[in-house]
Amino acid sequence: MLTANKGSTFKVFKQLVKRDIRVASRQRSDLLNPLIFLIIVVTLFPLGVGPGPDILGRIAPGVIWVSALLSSMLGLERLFRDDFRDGALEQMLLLPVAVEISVLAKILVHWLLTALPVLIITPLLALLMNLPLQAWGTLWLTLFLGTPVLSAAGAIGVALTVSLNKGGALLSLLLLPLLIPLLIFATAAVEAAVAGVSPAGPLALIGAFMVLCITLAPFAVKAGLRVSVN
Amino acid sequence: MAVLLEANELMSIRGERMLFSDLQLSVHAGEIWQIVGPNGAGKSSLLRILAGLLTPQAGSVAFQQNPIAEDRETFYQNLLFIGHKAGVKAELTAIENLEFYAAVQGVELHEPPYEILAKVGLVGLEDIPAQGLSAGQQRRIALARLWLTQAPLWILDEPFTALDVEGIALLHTRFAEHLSAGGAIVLTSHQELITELYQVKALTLRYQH
Amino acid sequence: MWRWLHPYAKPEATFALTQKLIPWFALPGIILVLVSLVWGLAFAPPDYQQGESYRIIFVHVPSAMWAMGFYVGMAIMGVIALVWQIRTAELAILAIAPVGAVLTFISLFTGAIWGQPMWGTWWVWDARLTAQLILLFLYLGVMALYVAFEDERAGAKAASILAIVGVINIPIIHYSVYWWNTLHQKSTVTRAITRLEAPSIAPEMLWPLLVSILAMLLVSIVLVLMRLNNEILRREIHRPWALAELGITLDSSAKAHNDAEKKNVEKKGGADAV
Amino acid sequence: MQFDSWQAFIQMGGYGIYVWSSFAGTFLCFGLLALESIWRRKKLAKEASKQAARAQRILRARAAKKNRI
Repeated sequence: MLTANKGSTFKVFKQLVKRDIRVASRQRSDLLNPLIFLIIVVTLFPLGVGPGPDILGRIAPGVIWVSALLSSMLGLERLFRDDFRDGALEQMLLLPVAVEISVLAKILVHWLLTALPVLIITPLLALLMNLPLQAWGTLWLTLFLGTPVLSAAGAIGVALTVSLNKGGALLSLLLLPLLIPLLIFATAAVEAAVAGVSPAGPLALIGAFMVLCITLAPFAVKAGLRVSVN
Repeated sequence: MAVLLEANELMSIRGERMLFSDLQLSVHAGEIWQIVGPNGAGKSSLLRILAGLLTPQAGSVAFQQNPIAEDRETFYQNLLFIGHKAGVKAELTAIENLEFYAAVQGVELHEPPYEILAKVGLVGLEDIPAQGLSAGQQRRIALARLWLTQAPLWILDEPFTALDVEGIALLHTRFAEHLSAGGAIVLTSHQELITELYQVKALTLRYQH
Repeated sequence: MWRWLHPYAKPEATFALTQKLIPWFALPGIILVLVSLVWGLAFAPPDYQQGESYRIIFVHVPSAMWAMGFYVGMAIMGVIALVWQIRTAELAILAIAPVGAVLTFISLFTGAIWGQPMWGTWWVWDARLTAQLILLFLYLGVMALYVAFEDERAGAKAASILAIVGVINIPIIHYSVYWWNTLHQKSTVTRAITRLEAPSIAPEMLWPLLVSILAMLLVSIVLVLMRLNNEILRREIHRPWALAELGITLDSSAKAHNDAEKKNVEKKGGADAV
Repeated sequence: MQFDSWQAFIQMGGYGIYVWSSFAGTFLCFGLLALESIWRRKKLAKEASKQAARAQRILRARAAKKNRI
């Protein structure tokens, strides 16, 4: 007798995460490129503006965050592109759970794969840019709170452009203006820490922005994916 | 027999071209429907509308009398859709691919599905990444899901492409099994389905200029 | 409640309506433009601090205001296009976006010109100007996404989603940019422009400003309606009514041909089950 | 009237170039938008007439064919 397939929401979430991590672990080079890009861009700044520690320390928060934004644009496409090409995206929309849940799983995996390495090398970036030691913790916190925004908001952009042949440049055009608040709050927090003021205010704002993005983005992503798989 | 899937007054427009309008289809349990028509007539679009991947310009699709747009989760618990693109991850092995689909559909696998993979002719290729396999072999991985699923409704886009004679015969047997168990199938195929195992119903779409 | 709107889901009905509406917006629009020009340029008193240069306000403020307003309008059209799948709303996005982008551009352009005598430089990272610049990027994004799709309706839907996401984000962007501006403010000179728009603005300046705001709205609406009509005609160019609007009179034989073709399509449209 | 002479009106207390250029720029932008709309409409009309001519040709060809038979 045929009966409906029953999959619990949590199980599907877990399976998606497991599969995506497994897939990513077999194409490692792709994964490392944005990270290397980030380090190279941050290295370029001292070469461009001069190695004076005072200048570097002053522009460090902005440079690190702008570089992080740009490098995240490089890796974003992989969020849905391969799945779109091989049909796994379609199958994801046909899973017996709310699409938003699957989207959250994709966002989580993307965060784990792209943001965690950045969080690990943050001290290196701070060191390269001569960021005063008292601001290191705040820089790390802004990245910790801000990178989920990149993954979640990025997912919206990728969902909208994944079916296009040349979606890459368009993706940055769509996303970067939307991410300006994140850049502003994050650099403000680090600058406050450098100045010895409490960065709690801007950090709370980043947190709020993150919560907003994570709760609302899956709905927009779902709508975008439905347009794209047409 | 009970009506599983019912399409009402479907209309689809792609770009500026009307593919079909006022299309009616009711799929009963135990029935297999073949969508016939030339390239560009809208066969794939129709399947995607039936699966809820595409929104029709007019009309609605209901599964067991419930419009699918209202309760997608129940519908997808009962549906197996294999489209043009098979949904097989190239970095994963055949077994890993199948295990994933089994798990998300709530089918318990107690051991690696060697037997099923043997059935679709993938003996010895079970644990190498799918990117090392040919297109036809990758397609077979996707089709192996037919032996894993408990879903009563199957929607299959060109399941016979890239299959050899043996594979086709095997698929026919599986279809017959599914139909006699009270399942239903909607599929597209360029070839006529020649088999004595079951009666095929056809829905013809014409190319519209 | 929505029933009266429903006929306008049909492009033909919308076309007829907008065609009728255009003169009703255009005529008062032109009159108000003339009034605001004469009043604002010649009769309004000079500002006691900025002298005559403040008169740029009569184009700067209206354009900045409606740049934002039209973005919201575009997002509303996006909601209508997504929820009710109304084609005219999809076309409206395509009609509003360029007008809104031009309004944004005007506000940036006049802001820069105003900046030169006031701040001694063409560009200052004033909060208002920065927010407008970001708004321009948002407009460009929506337009770029719309035309990137081969299937125009998919493009319209994608652009709708982006416009809605943008409209949710705009308040946050605005807040963050203003906050950023106060953090980094080194001099009070950038406040000069803002001061004029404070509620304390003299009525002799406020009234012509209000007139110019209304004038720009009317003129912009006329431009949007003209574009909308063009888009409708472009989409419907195969229909007899659109041909008639474009000044093509089908002679009877051609008309018969057209009718025959139409019937053919309808007949063929049905798929028959065997 | 705030100005004593045309000269003063044009000069705008020394700010003439700024005031007039921003007004001129604004009008230019709106003018271009309007012109573009009108031009688009004309192009559409041209396209429509081409299409009508095409339909007529098809019709004539079809009629000729019928007569031959």
